[in-house]
Amino acid sequence: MLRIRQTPITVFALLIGVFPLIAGRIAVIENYPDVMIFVGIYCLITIGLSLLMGYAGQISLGHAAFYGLGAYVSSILTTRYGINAWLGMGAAMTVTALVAFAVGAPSLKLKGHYLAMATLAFGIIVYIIFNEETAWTGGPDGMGGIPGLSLFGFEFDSVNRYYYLVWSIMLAVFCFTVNIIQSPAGRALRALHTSEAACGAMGVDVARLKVIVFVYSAVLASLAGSLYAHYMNFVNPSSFDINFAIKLLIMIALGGMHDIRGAVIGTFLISFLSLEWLHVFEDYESIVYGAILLVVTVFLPNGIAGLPTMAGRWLKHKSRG
Amino acid sequence: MQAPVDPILHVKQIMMTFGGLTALMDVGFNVPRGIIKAVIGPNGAGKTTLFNVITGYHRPTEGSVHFEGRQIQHLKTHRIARLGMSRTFQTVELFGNMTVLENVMVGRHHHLPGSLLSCGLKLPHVRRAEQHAREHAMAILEFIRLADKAFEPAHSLGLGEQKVLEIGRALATDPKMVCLDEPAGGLNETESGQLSELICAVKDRGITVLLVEHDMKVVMNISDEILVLNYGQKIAEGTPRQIQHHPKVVEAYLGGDADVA
Amino acid sequence: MRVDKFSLCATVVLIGALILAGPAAAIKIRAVFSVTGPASFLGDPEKKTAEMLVEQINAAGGINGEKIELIVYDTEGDATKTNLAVRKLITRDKVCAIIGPTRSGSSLAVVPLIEKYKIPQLSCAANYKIVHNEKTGKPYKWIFKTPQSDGLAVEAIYAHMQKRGISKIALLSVTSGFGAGGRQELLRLASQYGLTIVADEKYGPKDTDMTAQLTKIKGTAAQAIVNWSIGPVQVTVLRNWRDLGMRGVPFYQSHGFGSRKNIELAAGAAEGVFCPLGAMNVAEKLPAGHPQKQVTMQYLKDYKAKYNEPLSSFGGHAWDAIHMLVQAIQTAGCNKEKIRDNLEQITGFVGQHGVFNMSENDHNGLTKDAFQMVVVANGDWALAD
Amino acid sequence: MRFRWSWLQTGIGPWPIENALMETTTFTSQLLQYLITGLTIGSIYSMVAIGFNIIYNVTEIINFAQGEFVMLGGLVMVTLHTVAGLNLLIAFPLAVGLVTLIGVLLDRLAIRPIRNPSVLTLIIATIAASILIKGAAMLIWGKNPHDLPAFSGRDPISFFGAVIQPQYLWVFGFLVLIVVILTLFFDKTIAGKAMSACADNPHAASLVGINVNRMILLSFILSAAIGATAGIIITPISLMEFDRGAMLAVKGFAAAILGGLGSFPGAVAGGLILGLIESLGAGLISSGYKDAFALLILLALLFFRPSGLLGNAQVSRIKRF
Repeated sequence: MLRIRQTPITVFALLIGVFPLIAGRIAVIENYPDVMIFVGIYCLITIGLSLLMGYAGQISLGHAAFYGLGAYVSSILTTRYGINAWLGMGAAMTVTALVAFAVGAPSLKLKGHYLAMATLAFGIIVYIIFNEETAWTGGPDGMGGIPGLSLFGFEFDSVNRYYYLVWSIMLAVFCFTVNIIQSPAGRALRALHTSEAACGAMGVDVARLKVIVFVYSAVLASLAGSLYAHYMNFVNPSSFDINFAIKLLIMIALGGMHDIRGAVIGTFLISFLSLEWLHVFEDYESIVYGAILLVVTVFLPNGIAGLPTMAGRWLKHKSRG
Repeated sequence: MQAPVDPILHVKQIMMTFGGLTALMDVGFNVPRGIIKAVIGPNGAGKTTLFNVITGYHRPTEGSVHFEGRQIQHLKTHRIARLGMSRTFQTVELFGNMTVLENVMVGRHHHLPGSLLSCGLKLPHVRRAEQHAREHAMAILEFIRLADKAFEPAHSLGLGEQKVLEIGRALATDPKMVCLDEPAGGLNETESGQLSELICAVKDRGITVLLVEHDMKVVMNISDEILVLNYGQKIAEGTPRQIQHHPKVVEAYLGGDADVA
Repeated sequence: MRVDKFSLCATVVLIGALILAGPAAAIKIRAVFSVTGPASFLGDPEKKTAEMLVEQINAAGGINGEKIELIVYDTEGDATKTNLAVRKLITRDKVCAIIGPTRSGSSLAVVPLIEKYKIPQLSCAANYKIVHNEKTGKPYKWIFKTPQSDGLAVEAIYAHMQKRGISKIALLSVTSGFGAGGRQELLRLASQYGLTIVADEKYGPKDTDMTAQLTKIKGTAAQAIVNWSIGPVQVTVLRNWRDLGMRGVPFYQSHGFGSRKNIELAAGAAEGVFCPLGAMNVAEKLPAGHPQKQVTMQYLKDYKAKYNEPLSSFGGHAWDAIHMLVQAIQTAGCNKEKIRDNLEQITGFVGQHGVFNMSENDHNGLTKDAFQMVVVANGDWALAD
Repeated sequence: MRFRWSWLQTGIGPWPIENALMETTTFTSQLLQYLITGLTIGSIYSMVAIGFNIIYNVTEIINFAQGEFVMLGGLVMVTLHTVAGLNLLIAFPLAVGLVTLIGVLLDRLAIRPIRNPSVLTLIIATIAASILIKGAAMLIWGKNPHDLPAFSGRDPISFFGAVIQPQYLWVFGFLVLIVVILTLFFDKTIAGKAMSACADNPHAASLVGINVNRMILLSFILSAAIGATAGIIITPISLMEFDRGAMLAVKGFAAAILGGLGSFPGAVAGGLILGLIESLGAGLISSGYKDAFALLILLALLFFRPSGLLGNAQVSRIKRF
């Protein structure tokens, strides 16, 4: 039974709130709030993906593309047409939702690895378009000059300001998604994962539910993409390639597929490993990264979120002798 | 309870082929409102296929299915479920990692507001509906006598309880008719006795029951009508007494080496 | 109260040691190179070169007695990681100047950051947009770059073609930042040299075969082919060109071809291929009087001695960047504004890739003379006429 | 000394320029060339796809390290043949053998130790392994590409106006050889039949006394061997470097899905079709979008035939995901 309690979320939110104040005083982690901005942005994607993959049981390797769509649509609208950045983000989410619907409706009839390939193919095609449509996207060089975000004259122009922006959005989305999981829709989703047939017999419109969740997760990825673009003030296609799609998959699997909190933990871990911690290994980085992943998968097949359950079982086993 | 004249389910000349294989041929029958009707037959006779056609998992090659006077053979499963026909599965298809209560609450799904926005914002009407659904589900658990296990995960139940829970879950959709696919399969004597009682209790609630069953004791005890299939064809239909002495049925069961009644 | 003699001595020694050991706040320089990841074959020689040079400079007493503290951050060629690294070294490390990044994409990604935090930067990436603000038409204030812009290489190639009477050409480019940057310049400058582009083909950075693209070109009236790519594909494409019997159509590689390893890998297919290269690639072939003869030979010798591997032209970009920066710091110390001003005033700097003449309107400082037209002959470079 | 045009000296002389075009390239010869190139690249994709299928059939895993087998095959061969100077005939089997050993290690260290795995956990394990192998390969062979001499020289063969590299023939030859050997293996040997049984129904196979674990090991061995072979024969054409594996894995996966997961004729057909689409797409339409064409066609096919060209819908339904 999944019950996500309110207290840990509140504590987590408080920690997130005070973190920049603490980190700013410790030289070694002074730049962590900067890393955390990307963690927050990635969390937005993995929360949606976790709902789609861990709960609805539908794999997607195409979310890097939705992330990219969010980034490019709002970048193009703001730089070329001078549209307000927030409107650009809204437009990007709308465009992404439409694309996700068009792709999701036929794709989600596919099963397992076929669905993985279909979404992967979609992801690669979008990546190629980002590269080839130079007139719009700037091609492989990317496009710069993307304006930052501001609200009623308040500029989100420093690391800390953007940090609070991203994490407020992230926490709101997290709570929203937790509510969904604990609602009738979420229950149907979890049911869907176990038995589509039984779900249908219970009057759940399986196909529609899958598409809705696919679109929802795509829209979150799009939002993340826009936030990324307006923070970096620059986008290029390689931030949205297959490697990123696979990295998202790893984040979710490592944290624990069937638990949305796992997605957040996994995102933290993988982001910090790849963006910050593993650099000390220099050329050995990729070996260490692979080894860590392998060890976690072998010893924690249910991810880090499965750790308490495993520990509990182990303790029970111990006490029984 | 008075059975109205019009049948709740009318199956008309169903033909179902898979590739070159004919699973059902010209099967047609009626299920009058408020009775228990059993479908029996040797293994491979096409019983489960018939169920799958009726409940929308297969689209028949030919023929039609009418539920409450409405053609349903082209509808999707969930649409048929929402019209008031629910089912259980031969191999138990519970949501194992969810609690017993949650399993039943899934059955309430289409009575609940489901838009992501209202769910995500936890709007008051969602909460109220959820509370109501919970009460309703508990009432069903009382009815199927599983209320004390409401918060245990479904996979921890014994097979007998799982079969019962599947029926409970089907009831949660407020069906007019339930289709039970081998509810007594794999159960012991006591369990199948309890199950028979439960099925009769379901009928007493005014819900029509269509069941596929191998356990002849259960079938003969509780059914009002029986339909016999062999090799995808209807060979007999009638009351339990009529069927027991029907020459074709005796031949089908004794002639093949299938399980004998 | 008597002071313990021993503690007193110990304290004095300790303080003394601290003063001596803690070098008077070394000059902090950070480099961001893509040492691992898909562009590692570019970033790797850059890192090695930078480390070698800093070692040399420090061994010779540093800059005005101050040691240089160089740390190389790995960007993996990724825009996000570059952004993080640059922000870190600005806000946390509080550096005097930045060298790198390696790739155009990463370099363009941090333009807004550099301009915002006002740190002098010497990029080692080629794209001209790195030092060219399209809005103002002038260079970005704080950004300089050492590699020759693609446009210069294109002009060197086109000038050579013009001399040979070629008028119809086919383009090949890889679908990466490097290829796209070159392609853009090739398309832009063609008409100025009276050239018509009859084919414009592309391939992926990890493709295994470009026969299809070349076959298409074969069917056109192209009199020469220009290929713009880096990595293994630029070798594969040459082999396909040779195998298709297209030797009659002269082949021009970009300056990305500048490593002898590529000639070796082409297994004979590189014979007769033209390529615009910086002087460092042909150091031994330069006439004795060539201005760059001495610096290039010295670098070649040092690098071989230290790493025992063939020199790559990309390492030369790091060489130019470090030396120009050192020159700028000599009179500026760690004053960023002054370092920037000094960099802008560099003239006549003899580097690996040419003689740099920076100015307010040119933050690259090279002309197309920085390129020698080179041809592959008998498995080695030779100066083409 | 200044160099003058090498071909003037060697007498190949292209000048005047018109001479270069003397050899008329007709559209038919062009088309033929596209076909030949497409089939060659396609053969490599086929081999990778076959490797995917062998492991998939027994384990239901998509082995993302499949591309690394190819990369390792090429690079190990480089060491044995060009560095250690071993004869081709000795170096080839030795290289295949060594990579096979990696396949065994992959099974023993990454797949077998995972208890009650979900298929996705296993996939993540193979991704982790592929990152690890790639990192190790970078340390061993460096970041630069490596070359192998072509098996029978580099003198192209002229064929109705098109050109065939001798190495192309080796590629075709090995594809045929692999198909023949696999057919014999699955039809005639006990081990092969046992493996087919596992593929049809692993549960039933274990009931009749087939050691499923041994079959999984065997599948990794076979698949590594085929991957290594593909790597060895492609290296003389396209060189090999440490990070080439991922791209080949994606193409091979696409080929396997196109043909229908688990189907060997499907893998061969899928690979060849994919190669042809890429080559014809590049030649006739647009080379920048050639990968996108292939994937678009794959997507379109999946929407109409959700189990690929020759895939079996019934079988794919039994498979877990």
